[in-house]
This record gives sequence, structure tokens and C-alpha cells, in this order.
Amino acid sequence: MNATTPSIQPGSLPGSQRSLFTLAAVLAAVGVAAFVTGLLGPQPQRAWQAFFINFLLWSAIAQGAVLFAALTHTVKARWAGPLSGLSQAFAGFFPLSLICFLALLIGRDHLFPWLHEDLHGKEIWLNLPFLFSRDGIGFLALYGFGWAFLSQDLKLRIKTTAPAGGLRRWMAGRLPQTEAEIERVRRRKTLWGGLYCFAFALVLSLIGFDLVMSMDPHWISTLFGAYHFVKAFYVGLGALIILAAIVHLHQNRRTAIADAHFHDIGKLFFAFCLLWADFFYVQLTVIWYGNIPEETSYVILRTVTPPWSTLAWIVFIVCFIIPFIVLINRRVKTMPGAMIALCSMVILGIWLEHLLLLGPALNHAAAELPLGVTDGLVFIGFMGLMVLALAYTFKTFPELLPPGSEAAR
Amino acid sequence: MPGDACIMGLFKDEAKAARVIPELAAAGFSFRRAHSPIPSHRILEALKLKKGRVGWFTLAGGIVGFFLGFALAIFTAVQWNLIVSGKPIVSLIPFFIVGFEFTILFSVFGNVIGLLVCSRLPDYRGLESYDPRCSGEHFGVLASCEAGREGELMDFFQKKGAEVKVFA
Amino acid sequence: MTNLTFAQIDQTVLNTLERPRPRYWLFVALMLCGVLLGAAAWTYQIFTGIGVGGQNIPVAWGTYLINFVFWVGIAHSGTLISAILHLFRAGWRNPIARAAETMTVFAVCCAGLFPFIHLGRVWQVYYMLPIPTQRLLWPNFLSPLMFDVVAISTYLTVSSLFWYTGLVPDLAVVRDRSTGLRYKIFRVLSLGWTGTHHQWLNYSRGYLFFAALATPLVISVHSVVSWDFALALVPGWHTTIFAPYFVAGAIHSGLAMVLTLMIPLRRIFRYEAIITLNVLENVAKTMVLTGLIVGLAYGTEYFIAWYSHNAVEWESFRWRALGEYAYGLYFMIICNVLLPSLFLFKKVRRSIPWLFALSLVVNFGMWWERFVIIVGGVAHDFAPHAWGFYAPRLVEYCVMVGSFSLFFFLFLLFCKHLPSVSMTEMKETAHHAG
Amino acid sequence: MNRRTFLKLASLSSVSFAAGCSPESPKHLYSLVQAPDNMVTGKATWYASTCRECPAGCGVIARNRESRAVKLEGNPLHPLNRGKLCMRGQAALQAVYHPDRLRSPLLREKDGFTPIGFEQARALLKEKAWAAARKGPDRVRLLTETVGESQTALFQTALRNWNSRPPLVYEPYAYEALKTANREVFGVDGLVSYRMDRADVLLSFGAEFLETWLSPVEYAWKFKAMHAAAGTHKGLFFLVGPLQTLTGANADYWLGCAPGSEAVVALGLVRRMLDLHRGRHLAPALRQALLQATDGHSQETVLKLSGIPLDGYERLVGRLAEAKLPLVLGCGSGLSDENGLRTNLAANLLNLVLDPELKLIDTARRHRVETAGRRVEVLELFKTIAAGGADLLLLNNVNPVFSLPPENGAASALDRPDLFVVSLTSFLDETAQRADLILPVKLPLETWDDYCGWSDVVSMIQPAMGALSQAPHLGDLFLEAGFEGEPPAPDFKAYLARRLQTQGRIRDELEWLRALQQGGVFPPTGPTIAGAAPLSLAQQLPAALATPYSPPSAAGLAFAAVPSVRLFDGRGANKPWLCEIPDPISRVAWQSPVRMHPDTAGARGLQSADIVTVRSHGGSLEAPVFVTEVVRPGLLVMETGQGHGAYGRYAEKVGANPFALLSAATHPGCGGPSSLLAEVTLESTGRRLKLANTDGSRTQHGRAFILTTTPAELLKGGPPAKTGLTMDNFPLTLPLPEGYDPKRDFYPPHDHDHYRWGMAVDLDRCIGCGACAAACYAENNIGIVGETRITQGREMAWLEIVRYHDERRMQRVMFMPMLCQHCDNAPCESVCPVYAPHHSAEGLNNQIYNRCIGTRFCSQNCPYKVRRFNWFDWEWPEPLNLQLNPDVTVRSKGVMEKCSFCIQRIKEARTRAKNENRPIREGEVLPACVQTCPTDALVFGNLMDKDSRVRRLCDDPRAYQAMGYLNTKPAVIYLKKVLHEV
Repeated sequence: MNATTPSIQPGSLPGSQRSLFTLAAVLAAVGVAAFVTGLLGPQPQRAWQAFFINFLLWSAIAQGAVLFAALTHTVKARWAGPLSGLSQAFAGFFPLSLICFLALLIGRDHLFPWLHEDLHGKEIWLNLPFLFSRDGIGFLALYGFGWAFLSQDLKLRIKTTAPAGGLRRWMAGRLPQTEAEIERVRRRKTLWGGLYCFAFALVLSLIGFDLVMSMDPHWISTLFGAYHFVKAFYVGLGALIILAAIVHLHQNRRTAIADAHFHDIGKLFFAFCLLWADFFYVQLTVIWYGNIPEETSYVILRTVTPPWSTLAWIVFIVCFIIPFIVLINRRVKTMPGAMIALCSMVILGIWLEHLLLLGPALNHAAAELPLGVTDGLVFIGFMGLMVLALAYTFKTFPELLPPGSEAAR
Repeated sequence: MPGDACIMGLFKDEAKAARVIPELAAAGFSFRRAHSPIPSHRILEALKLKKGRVGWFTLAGGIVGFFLGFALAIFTAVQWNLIVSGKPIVSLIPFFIVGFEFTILFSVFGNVIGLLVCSRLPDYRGLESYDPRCSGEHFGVLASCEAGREGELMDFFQKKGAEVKVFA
Repeated sequence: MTNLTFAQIDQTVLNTLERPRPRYWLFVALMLCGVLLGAAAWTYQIFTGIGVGGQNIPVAWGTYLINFVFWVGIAHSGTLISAILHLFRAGWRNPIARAAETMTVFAVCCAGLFPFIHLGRVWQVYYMLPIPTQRLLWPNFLSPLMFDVVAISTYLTVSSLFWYTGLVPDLAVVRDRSTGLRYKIFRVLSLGWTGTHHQWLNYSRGYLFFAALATPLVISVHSVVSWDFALALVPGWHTTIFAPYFVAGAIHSGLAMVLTLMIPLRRIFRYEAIITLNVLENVAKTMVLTGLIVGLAYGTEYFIAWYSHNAVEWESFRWRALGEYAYGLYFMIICNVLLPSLFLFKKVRRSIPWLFALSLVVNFGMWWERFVIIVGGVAHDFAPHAWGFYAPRLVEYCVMVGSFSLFFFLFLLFCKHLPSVSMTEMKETAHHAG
Repeated sequence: MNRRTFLKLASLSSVSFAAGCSPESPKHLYSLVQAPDNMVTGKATWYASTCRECPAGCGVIARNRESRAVKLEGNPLHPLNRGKLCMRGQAALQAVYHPDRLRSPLLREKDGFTPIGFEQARALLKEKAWAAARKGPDRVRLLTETVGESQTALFQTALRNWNSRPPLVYEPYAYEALKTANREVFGVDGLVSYRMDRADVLLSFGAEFLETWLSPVEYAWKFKAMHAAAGTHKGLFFLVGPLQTLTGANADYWLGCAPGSEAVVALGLVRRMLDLHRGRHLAPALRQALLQATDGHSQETVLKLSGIPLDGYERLVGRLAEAKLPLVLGCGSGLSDENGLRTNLAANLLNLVLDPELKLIDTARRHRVETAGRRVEVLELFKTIAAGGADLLLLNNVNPVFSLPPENGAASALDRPDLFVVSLTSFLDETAQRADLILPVKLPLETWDDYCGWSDVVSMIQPAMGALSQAPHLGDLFLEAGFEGEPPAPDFKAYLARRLQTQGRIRDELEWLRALQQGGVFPPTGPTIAGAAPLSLAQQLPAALATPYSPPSAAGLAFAAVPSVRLFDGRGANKPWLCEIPDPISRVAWQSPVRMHPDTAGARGLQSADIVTVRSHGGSLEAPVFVTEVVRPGLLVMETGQGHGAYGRYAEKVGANPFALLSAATHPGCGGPSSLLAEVTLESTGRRLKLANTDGSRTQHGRAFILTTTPAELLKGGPPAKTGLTMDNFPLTLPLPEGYDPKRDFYPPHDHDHYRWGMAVDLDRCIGCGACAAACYAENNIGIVGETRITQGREMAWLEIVRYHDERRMQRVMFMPMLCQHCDNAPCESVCPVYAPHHSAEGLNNQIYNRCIGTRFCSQNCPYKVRRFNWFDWEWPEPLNLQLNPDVTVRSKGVMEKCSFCIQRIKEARTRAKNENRPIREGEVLPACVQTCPTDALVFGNLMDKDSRVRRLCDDPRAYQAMGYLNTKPAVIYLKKVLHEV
């Protein structure tokens, strides 16, 4: 967009702003209510489980989505175009993610099975203070880089202080003026972007090991960390596509987000669908072939023993088979509607996948799937939070929206 | 059409070559084919050609390969009917690797065959009405006209800023 | 990227196909001697027994498998560069794609030899092929080695076809610029390519599919190679991260080899205008990435070995860092992770000597990585009473020399007789740039 | 007697009439042109005979195929070894087929030896003998190995005819001190046998009764009879001595004492026992004398002089005092010096004090080796010769030049020009080299003789195979040469039969045949007539006791040469199997390292594999260092047997000969030598030698290979059942469908048809003697790779005795037979691209050699590393190849091989069972290792049969599987070793 662009009115947000906020607020409220009732109910651990799973999922979505911008910027992939703005908006969820993470401490007794068993020396690594401090630091670093990247990016986008707002004014105060300054900002942006990518790999591996793998403290899989961050990017892209599609539809297709963009990001999504499946298969094969009980028991419990076996199949079909078959066709990638459906399905699938990984550890000898209304509502709640975060970000920094939005008015 | 004269206009500029193609028809000449040193989207657009058919060969190959791979693995395993390392005779998890590799292999075969078939290669007769410069920096448009109109066609090409080459 | 005219591109490349100077033939002859040396060593081994090498129980695999994995690794970046980067439409790949693909084909050839060389009874190798016999003896498709057979042969076939397909339009170019015997030969080789719109239409489709197929293949092939180890129980081998870790490593070493080959090539063939510094710089950048991935894998392995509190696993890794082969570990960490990170600095990235030196360093380091894994794993595995050591012997060294000679022998022949840079793709680049 | 044994005996009887009746069998054993009448091609026949590898005289039966003896096994009917055989017994075959065995006599001429005909040689011998005889008395001397009574009798007659004195029996280890002690205390001038099996506490001062001492196989089973964990009970074995040999490694407590101080401890114990009122039944006078004699041996002095830790000593005293049937054994074979004599005296006295009736000492049943002359007599003989005291010296299969310290001048004595030396041996050893005539005689497996390892048995020796050479029978030779007129019998066979008859050992032809069938005339089993010890003890004790103990200088290094369980006194050194099978303690093959304690080595900046020079005033040698905790600091230990200068391709230039260091002195009291040197010097050569050791780490790094338990734990009904997944708490998963648990196993269980072969290995019974390994080599045609290739890690043993030191107490050594585990989920199988490792319907993990292409992946993936690869084509130099078992493929280069559970034997049994159309019976299949194990540590059988022994052992609380947590479901079930101490 050129310098003469008139200031963008908040009205340009998808949906009239108020309705959007209220909707999001309602969703969030429902979630919170469900969670609280769950806590007070007979099975607080179930409520915590739902909370935990959704925390992991939605944080992953936010982190993954932001990675898109950072990555495309670092490797100088110019095709990202308007999508990068959208992807950065997900950074708005980071604060919520942090809060939820700390909230886990409250439910620790319900969440960390290893608290109550003999770890044969693993206590050195698996103990709450150390775990929360190292993961907390990890999150802070990751989110810090994310925000830094975002702020540098905004410095290049923002042309005016309006609409007013604390954060925005603060930013506006620091806009680069001279070419030299702009150049410096660019370099910083690259730096933070690169750091974000780096931190993404490290921190998400760590989270994968600490919060997911360690749920069964005697099981190990070296690939698990990588598996976790590939998954995160997978859902992140999914969410990004959904957002882009919504914006696209909302702007009546007269937007800067061209088919080419949808096609490219679609391909990327497809690639990560394959990669996710690959990492899934790689772990399965090695463990199946090795047949060492220390490893197999974990997998057997989740893939062969009911009730989990059914869940495993659902996850695999929803997260790989269907997307694979659908995405082979290149035209689909450019149909926003279809992509919204597909990506939502994948996100749900990964949500179930989290349940598959954590459920058995949290509900020993569960007769049927520990999956109920509460879980659904909590999911919705988190979705609400995510929408809130996005809406707020766009409200404060409309520049993140694709320029086509003026045309939309 | 036998007896027709074939004349090639050699353009340095892709765009000109592309522009000429529709005009040929308008001028009453029949377009034979275009030669280019690189895949030229402009020309393809000008010709309004739809996508090639290679993909179907590839897909077919892939499907064949997938089943062939699994079939081979399963068949041989069943023939032996030996349990090794306690693993089931037919264990699909590892057999998937065979299936996968065969899928790729046969898709590629399909792809190559498709490529040769669709673009009718090898074809050494094509060289008779062909100018080497087309593999260098020239975009050649080969057109034909009824006997007698050669002159017009040559002028036509020259007006468009092309060098002209006549084929008997 | 480049602003050469089509004519200049053709000229630069075709100049490389001029009648070679004696010095060239000297090198070719030298390499041939190396090949013969290797062949002789192998023959001797076949008649005497595999025991002429240094392998033993527990370390039954030695340099043969190391070189196998090494060459397969080299073979990877070729397809990576020409396929994956093609999909990502990274223009900087075009100048080096051809050479990289060629490198792939030849490297797979070298790699493919080693499974044969390391067999105890190579004369029975056909047992591994699914040939119907009346006794219905089939190979065992549960064995990682059969996965290898399938994967490597697929990879060789596909990469050769890919390479040739890419070559066709250039062959036509050569044909059109040559006379006499050479014309005849290239006329046949180029399949009568005339670059009609029709040919181009299908060609670009087909090439795209090629790329799309080659990409998963590359990943699968080195995953399969990694499973020669990961599917075993051996501590230090049996770990789920191996497949991606090997793929990254392979690409890492492959890119290094690309630099090792490109830098002299560029100098000798005066390709500076085509293989610009930016191209090399981009390779270097990619190596930083792969290097970091490999580093992450090293780290994860150690972390999990420690975290698992599995006595066997941890002892194996403790020994890897402090035992008799510790130097191997440090070679690999320094050469594959730390030194390539120097590419983070623009100065290093853009200095030919640095690029060349570091590329050699990485090749070295990646060889040692394979040593640490393949030898280190079994040398110190489950049974302490069987722990042992391994050191390569003369025959193995000769074979190793042989394999390197073979590679360079083939590459030398290639680069003087076929266009070592894809003129067509360069023209495209130039066309879209200008 | 189990099924298989019965069948063997059946076949024995079927052939015994023809047994050995083919002394002139064809020259080429494999040509069937003139096959013996009783020979059925492809069918094995068994001949009973007696092992003559050492003086113990175990009964053997030889498996004969196409008139070649291809395998030796213990004779199940023989009371002495009860069907078992040691490593050396197994290897006896390799002497018969040895490539360097002399085919014809050799006569010395000015330029070395020239082969001559047997007739000529025999004539020459006769002529020389009579010529010497005419010259005067005692001009003919005969130095022989220990031989049976009949042979001795013949020798004596012949020598009498040559008007010379009786033969002198030469054994490097002649137990002089023990004999003297027995004479002094029991009034028996000989070697009594011990009823060790009935003891509850065993105390040894170094007698290596599991290796070479008196009768190793016999004492091995007797030892385990008292020492194996029976339920929760387990006998106790204390060792007092400066070092652990294999025997010491089996002790529950090793009280390491200063070299040469055993006597002090022994006397100290006598004193303590008296103080504790054991032996109050003794004659007061004797008690008094004992109290006096042991006056200087207060506990303090004992501990001070011997350096034994207090707690250990007190435990010993305590257990000994409250023992019901304790048995005390004296010191090791070589120690017939001051200390040795006193120790043995004290040990005997201690027995007397502890058990006045000496219930465990059988003075009636004597060990044949007692006939061996004392060292002093042997030296006397050589002095006489050196002084020209004889014209003709006959040497019957002895090698004094090797086994006597050089300063004895045996070599020079033999070199005397005016002395004609005839060596009756089949091998060109150091002594034979100095002979003037080498006249090979038939080896025990080809000849007629009798031998009585115990004085109350007759053990027959008969030809178990066609003769390989025209060499005469030893007996025939003497019948021919020793009589001017008509010899007492046409041939030695007849002589033997007649003599046995006159002795009343047999009555008639029938009994003769039965004796041949069964391998001898054996007393009714069960306890022999209790030899009530005739206490001829004079009122004053043997003077030797009085001599005070003078401790060696603390700074100096002592040196001990101990007999080797593999090579004995050097006789074994020419047998490739014995050289190839590593030493149980050091796990070093071929070489002869000198063992020392880490402190000793450390103080001199030495480490294993450094080559050092050991010097004594007797001589010096070079050997590599081997550092081990089972030797007291300040002591160097070497095993005898290596370091031959001659004796064939396998023995020459291998290792060093510790005899070369020893002193020529003999002890005035008992006339015995000492293999312990109080003072040697040690210096590093700075060179190193790559040790040919087959072990990697000496400890098992806390892994689940050798597991141990304690009687206390067993009393509690063993450890609780395991349910976890980790190495430490993984349950026992049998290689049967019930071994599969859907929670753990991805794979479905699979059935076997009727049989699922498995083996139980009781680590508490295993003494690590390596007999199983030798049997395996013999049965399965395993290649010999030699020293260098072992250093390269290419040994081929299908079954190895793994040796681990206990991490907690490094001086505790534990053994574990490691062989293919025939896993149900064998990791080796699936990785092979061509199905060469094949899982049979009976659960065997078969290696199909013809299919193998040598990828070696199977070995890489074997957690037990029991697979062996044929790196080359191994050689069996003619005629060693004739020993090859026709039922087992000889593997060619490039293929993998490993233990097959002796599948050829399983097949044999199956065929038999099928013919009789019945299932294979329990105990019908015995793999070679199981068959020969002297302590029955190995049990083989069908795991699917609920009442088979092996299956029942799976329910033992001690049962476990090596590294079972890998879920390989091994078919080899180990039983934990039971340690008294924790």
C-alpha cells in the first residue's frame, strides 16, 4: 500500500466490529462456564484435561500461524504477500496462551501423572518447579521473538497514528523516518524472524517432550519433539488458511489475496499434511519393528486397544487420508469455502490427536473415550478467545489486513 | 495440405511471436506450429491450449505401482509363509515402504511414457522443417499458405519484424 | 539473477564442450587408475574372503556401509535442488541444477556398489532379487536391506530419468550447434526435440510432475537408508528421529558436495556470470539451515538418551563422547554444526575460499557422522562381553579411493561432453528476469 | 541313565565283539573298500575306552563313523566321571588326527633325523636294549607317563629281563607334598580320594580340583553335589590362597593370603578349632602335641603374616567350627615345597580335628597318579644318566625337557653321546628332539590297555577307530623287545586279558566282553568301603610342622606357575581347540599372559597387554601383562602349558613357558618341587602385544546378563514376580504362546508343532570349565582361526563362557555360557534380506548356510552377539579333517553361522522316534554341550512338554532370561547364581 492510503477505519474489520466481539465473548464465556462447572463437577480432572488439550492445541495454532510469516520472511519467499500480515495477527493470542500455561499449575495434580509415581531418577528433569520455569522461559522467549518480529513489521506498515490506542500510539511514536532507519528496522525484522523460527523448533520440541511425551514418563521417542512442531505448523497453516478464506469471502473476493496465494499456501498445507503423516509413520515403523515393550506398550495402548484404537483411526483418516485425497486436486486449494471446511476438520483432528496422546495417560483404563460436552464447549471457548485475540489485533493494527479491504468498503 | 508452402518467421521477441499467431489466421494463413528455446507462456496463451494429458499417465502409473508393490511383498511373504522375528507373515506397516517406492517408480514410468506419447517423441522428421536458431534465441512461427501466396506470407512476417525461412 | 542474452548463455556453455586439453585427459587417466585400484582390491577380497577388511564381531559393518550412506547422502541434494527448489520456484537453483542432478546420478552409482562390495558372498547377490525360481525362494520384504534394494534402485532409475529429461532440450541445442559425428550422436540423444509449443506444453507438465514425485522419493530413500539402522535394536541406532535426521544430514552433505564441485567448475569453465556468487551464497544459507537441523537432531538424541534413564542407551552415548571413538563425535559436531554456522556471516558466505574450505569440512564431518553411528553403535552395544573395536584395513582404503575416483572420473567425463549447466533453464531465468 | 545313553550302550554291545578287532584297518579311513564288518555307512557306532589326557582316567565312549572316531563323550557307566568329560578329554581326538603326528620312526643321524621303517625301528630297540642289558645292571632306564597296571607290569618284567630296575613314572605334577602328608597323618603313602559330595563346608588351600588336581571331572560333579543350590540350601566353599584359579573363582569366599603363607593359616585354624573344642575326641597326647605345634599361631599372628582380613577369617572359623561334615583340601598341585608340605599336613590334621572318623576321606580308593615318582627321584635319574649311568633311556610319552626347570639339565643329560635315547611318542616335542630314535606308538584311542583311575576300578582301553598309522601298540613293542625267548603272550591284548583274569578282575570271555562293552569293570555304585584312617600318627608330629614360617620380603614380587585347565602341564598345547578356547579367567586364547593385581601393575606403570620380562635366578621369559583382581598384590601368576620350542605347528612359538623360571630345588621333606618363587624381578620391555582376548568389558555394566540371588532371598520364596517393562523388572516371557501379552506385543503369538526346544542354564552349577565349548567345537566342525584373528575379533566359538567380574566386588568372578538364545522373536531373522536365519516349526533359529549371502545384519542386530561369521575359508590340515563330524556342514567363507542346538542330534532323535512311531522322549536329545557338562548345569528339552525338566526349571524362582526386556523371548532360560554373600 502506498503512503497516500487514507487511514483505515475499524469498520473494515470482518463483520461489524461489535457483533464480532460479542460473538467471540459469548463463545469464550460458554467455554469458561463449561470449564468451571466441570471443575466443580464430579470429575475435575476431566475439565483440566479439556483445558490442557485445548491450551496445547490453540497455542500451537497461534505459534504455527505466526511461524508462516517469520519463515516466509526469513527465506525471502515473496509469494507470502498479504498472508504474512494475517499470520502475524495470531501473535495476539500469545498473552492468553501464557496465562493458560500458568493456569496449568493450579490443575497440576490432575495433569501430571508422574507427580505421583517413582521415576527412578527422572525427578531431576520431571519436577514442577524446573518444568514450569524452563517451559515458561521457553514460551517467553518464543513469544518475545514473535512480538519483536511483529513490532518491527508494523513499524514498516504503520503510516499513521490513528486509530488511537495505547499500544498503537507507543508504536507510532517509534516509526522509522529516514531510509537508514527503515533499513535498520528491516534488518531487525529479519533477525527477530530468524530467531522466532529457531526458537519455534527448540521450544516446541521442548513442549512436546515436557507436556506431551512425559505424560507417560517411561516412554521415549526422539522424534516426538519434531513431530510436535511439525504438527503445530500444520494446524497453524490450517488456521491461517481459514482466516484468509474468511477475509477473502468477507471482502467479496475483491481482495489482495489472489488465487495464487491460496494455491501456494494450500500446497504448503498439503506438504505439511504429508510431513505430519511421515513423522507419524516414521515413529510407528521404528517402534513396531523394534518390538521393545518399553516403546511398544505406549503405541499399542493408543492404536490397538479399544477405546483408543477407534480414535486413532479417526485421527489418521481426518488428519491425513481425507486431506491427502482432497488436496491432490489443485483446484480445491483455491476454493475458500472448501478449504475452510477441510482445515477446520484437520484442526479438529489434531484436537482429537492430542486427546489420543494424553487421554490414556490421564484416564487409566478408560472404558470409553473420555470425550463429552464439556470438552466440546471448552474447545469452543478457546476458539472464542482466539477470535477475540485476532479481532483485538486487527482493531489495533488494521494494517495487518490485506489492502483489498478498502475496496471492500 | 500437400503442396502448401511452409514458411517460418523467426522472432527475437517472444511477445511479437505470440502476437503474430492469432493474426495469421486473420490474414488467412494457417498456423502450423511454434518453436521456442524456452517454454513460452505467451505463445501457449495465444494458442489457448488446455493442459496436457501427461498427468493421467502419471496417475495411472502411480496407482498400478502402489498395488504392485504391496502385491509383490504380500505374495512373496505368503509364498514363504515363514514367521521371522515373530512378525506376522503379512505385515502391512513395513510393506508400505515397498508399496510407496513402487508407487513413485511407476508414476515416473507413467510420466515418462506420457511425456513421450503426448509430445510424440522421439520424432526425427520434425527436423526437416525446423530452423536451428529456434533452439538458440529465436522464436519460430511456422505457417503455411496455398501455393502462390508465399510472397504475402513472407511480407507478413517481415512486417512483424521477423526473419523468414522458407521450406520447400 | 543473470542478465545474459540467450546467445551469451549458449556460448558460455557450449565453450565448455570444446576439445579438452591434455591436462584434462591426465586427470581422467588418474581417476581411472583409482577406479582400477578399487576394482583390484575388490577382486582380491572376493577371492580371499571379506575378512581382508577390518570388520569383525561386533562391528560387522565398516567403511563399506559408511561410504554407502555417505554417497547416498551426496546423492540427495541433487534431487533436492532440482526438484524441491523447483517446486518452491527458487530461481537460484537453475544454474546448478544440472550439475547437481548429474552428481546425484553418479553418487547413487557409487553408493549402489557398496552393498555389493560389503557382501560376504557377492556371487549369490541375486538371492536378493525377486526372481521366480521353481523352489519359490523369494527375498524377505520385511528386511531393511530389501527396502534399500527397492528404494535405491528406484532412486537411481528416477534420478537418471529426471536428469535425462531435463537434458533433452539442451541436447537439441548442442545438436543444432554441431556438425559431423557429434551432430549424429546428439541428433539421436535429443530425440529429435525441436521445442514446438506442443512439446513444451507436455514437457513442462511432465517436468513438474517429475519434481513433485522426486521430492517425496528423496525423503523416503534416505529414511529407508536410515532404517538400516533405526529398525535394529542396537542402542544409538534404534531411535525414531533417524529418518528425518538422516534426510537432513544427507541434504547437508549433498549441498557441501555441490559447492565442492561447483566452485572449481565455475572457475575452470568461466561460469562466473551464470553461477553467480548469489547462487553459492544461497547454497551456503541452506547449509546453515540443514546444519542447524542436524545439530538439533544430535542434541535431541543426547537429551533423550539422558532423559530415558535407560542404562544401555545412556552408556552408549556416554561412551560415544568419552570412549575410544570420541574424536569422531567431535569431528561431526564441529564440522557439521559449528563451522557451517560461520555461513551466518555474509563475509564468509561470499568468499570463495571460505565456501570451498567449509564445503570440504562438511563432507569430512558427514563421513565421520556415519562412522560414529555405524561403528560406534555396535562396538558398544547390549553385550559388554562382546564389545570390540574396528579399524579399516588396506583393502577397504583402496575400495574407498576407488569409489571417490569413480565419482570424479564420471563427473569429469560428464562436464566436458554434456552441457554442465542447463541452457534452457538459464534462458528462462534470463527471460523472466529481463 | 537317560534314553540316549541307553541307545549308545545298545550299540556298544552290538559292536563290542568286533570292537577294535580291526587293528589293521585300511590306511585311508574314508575309503570303504575294506570296511570293517560291523560298519554301516552313515550309522554311528560307539566304542568304550578310557581318556588318557591326564592321569585321572575318565571313561569315554567314542563315536565312530565309517571307522573314524569323530567325537568323544564321557562313559555314562563309568563311576569316576559319570558320562562327563572335560575340555582336554574332548580334545583327545585332535592328537589322533594331528597333522604333525609322526607317521614313521625317526632315527637320528649326524644331520638330523631320517625316517626309517617300523620293523627296523623295533629291531633297533630290541638290539639296543639287550646290548645294554648285557653290559650290566641298570643300564636300561625307562621314564614313563602314568600308565595302567598291566602296562606297568609288562614294563617291570621287560626291565627285569634287561636286568634293570623298574620304570620311573614321571608327572610334572606328582603331588609329593600331598603324598607325604597322607603318609604322615593317615599312614597312606599315596593319594586318597575325597567324598567331597557329602561335605557341607569345603575349605581348600589352593587345590585346583576343578581344573587338573587329581581328578577334575570327578571332583567337579562331587563339588556341585555339595555346592549347587538345592532349594534354599547350598554348601559353602572357602578358598585360602594367594590367587584364584578357576577353582578359586567358584569359591564363596576367597581369603587372599600372602604367597606361601597358607600353612600359617592352616595351622592357625587347627589351633582355633582345638580352642573351639572341635576334635576333643582326639587322643589327648595328640591334642597336646597339636597345641604345642600350633602354639605360635594365635589369630593375630596368622592375620598379620597372611594378610587375611579379620572378618573373613572369623567367618571361616565360625562356619568351620559349626560344620557337620567339613572337608579340608591342601594346596595346589605344584606346591610341594616347605609351605606346601606344611599346608597339606595341617590340612590333613585339620580334617582329623574336625572329623576324627574322616568320613569324607576314602583311603581305600586311590588316585592312579600316586604311582608317579617324586621329583627328586626323576632328578636322580637324570643325574645318573648325565654321569653315564645308563646306555639306553626309554621315554614313554613324557616331555621332561619342557616341564623340568632348565637348571635340572635334563636336556644336556639326554644329549650325552654314549646314551641311546628312545622316545616312544607320536609328536616331535622338546624331549623327542633330543632322542636318538623316535618310535611312535599307537595312541590310546587306537590301542589296547587298561587303566585304573581309581584303584578299585578297571577301565578298559580299546581301539575306538581304525589305525591311522602302522605304529605298534606300546604293549606289543615291549612283548617283542623285552623277551629273548617266547613272550608271555602273543600280543598285548591277550596279555591284558590273561592278566585281568589272573588278577581276578574278570572270570571269563563273557566278562571280558562286558568289560569292553561297558568300558571296564566297575565296583557296585554307592559309597565304597569306608577307609577308616589307620592313625599311625606317632606321638610326636611330623618335623615339618615345627619349621617356622619366614615371610618373603614385602617389597619383592612372588611368582606362581599354575597348571592350566586347558593345556595342563603342556600336553594340550598342540591341540588347536584347547589353544583357541580362551582361558576362563583371563579370556585370553593362545597367548600366556602373566596375571597381576592392578596395584602391582599400577605401581610399575604397567597395564594389560604391556610386554614384560620376568626374571628369576632360574631363567627369564617375556609375556604380556594381564591385570586382574583375582591375584594378591605382589604376586605374578602364569599358567603352564605354552611356550613350546617344538611339539608341532600349533604349539611352537606360542606364549612363554613358566617352567623355565622355576627353581630346580626340591624339598628335603617330600622330595617335591615348588612352582612358587618368592623372588622374581619384573621389567617392562616397552613393547605391547595385542591380547587375543575374546571379552569386551570385564564387568556387565549393571545389565541383565548374569543375575545373582542369595539363599536368604530364596528362603523368602525368591524375588516377587516381575511385571514391568524395564531391564530390571521385566517378567519371564517363555517362547511359547503364553509368553505373549497383548499389552506388550505388537505381534500375535505363534504355535510350534509338538516341540519347542529350549535350554535351561543353571548359573549356580556352571563352574566355567569350558568343557561345553570344547564339545561344541568337536561336534560342530567349528573353524580354528588362530591368535591374530582372535585379536581381530574373528573367533568362531558358537558357545563361549562369558566371564564377568562383579562390579561391587571385582575379585568375584562369575561365568555364563552364552550361546544362541533361539529367541521366539529373534531380532536376527527379520533383518535378513533372504530369510537365511529361519525360524523352524520347532522354534529353532536355524541358519541356512546355502542361503546366506553374508550381509551380517543378523549379527549386528543380535543383542547377545552370538553369531559368528566365516571371514575366510578355515583350514583343517590333513588329516585333521578326518575328525570332522559327517552330520554337520562345513561352512565356507562369507556365511554366518551360530549355535544350532545340535540340530543334527535332534534330527537323529526324530528319525528314531518316527521309526518307532512315538514322540521324542524327554532327555533323548542331548546337544554336545549339555551332554558333557561335568556339573549338569545345562538342561535341554521340549518347552511345550509341561513336565519336561527344562520346562519345570522355568518355574524355578531363579529363572530369568538374558536381557529379556528386549522382548526377544529367548529359549535359553538362565537360573540365577546363588551367592552366599550379598
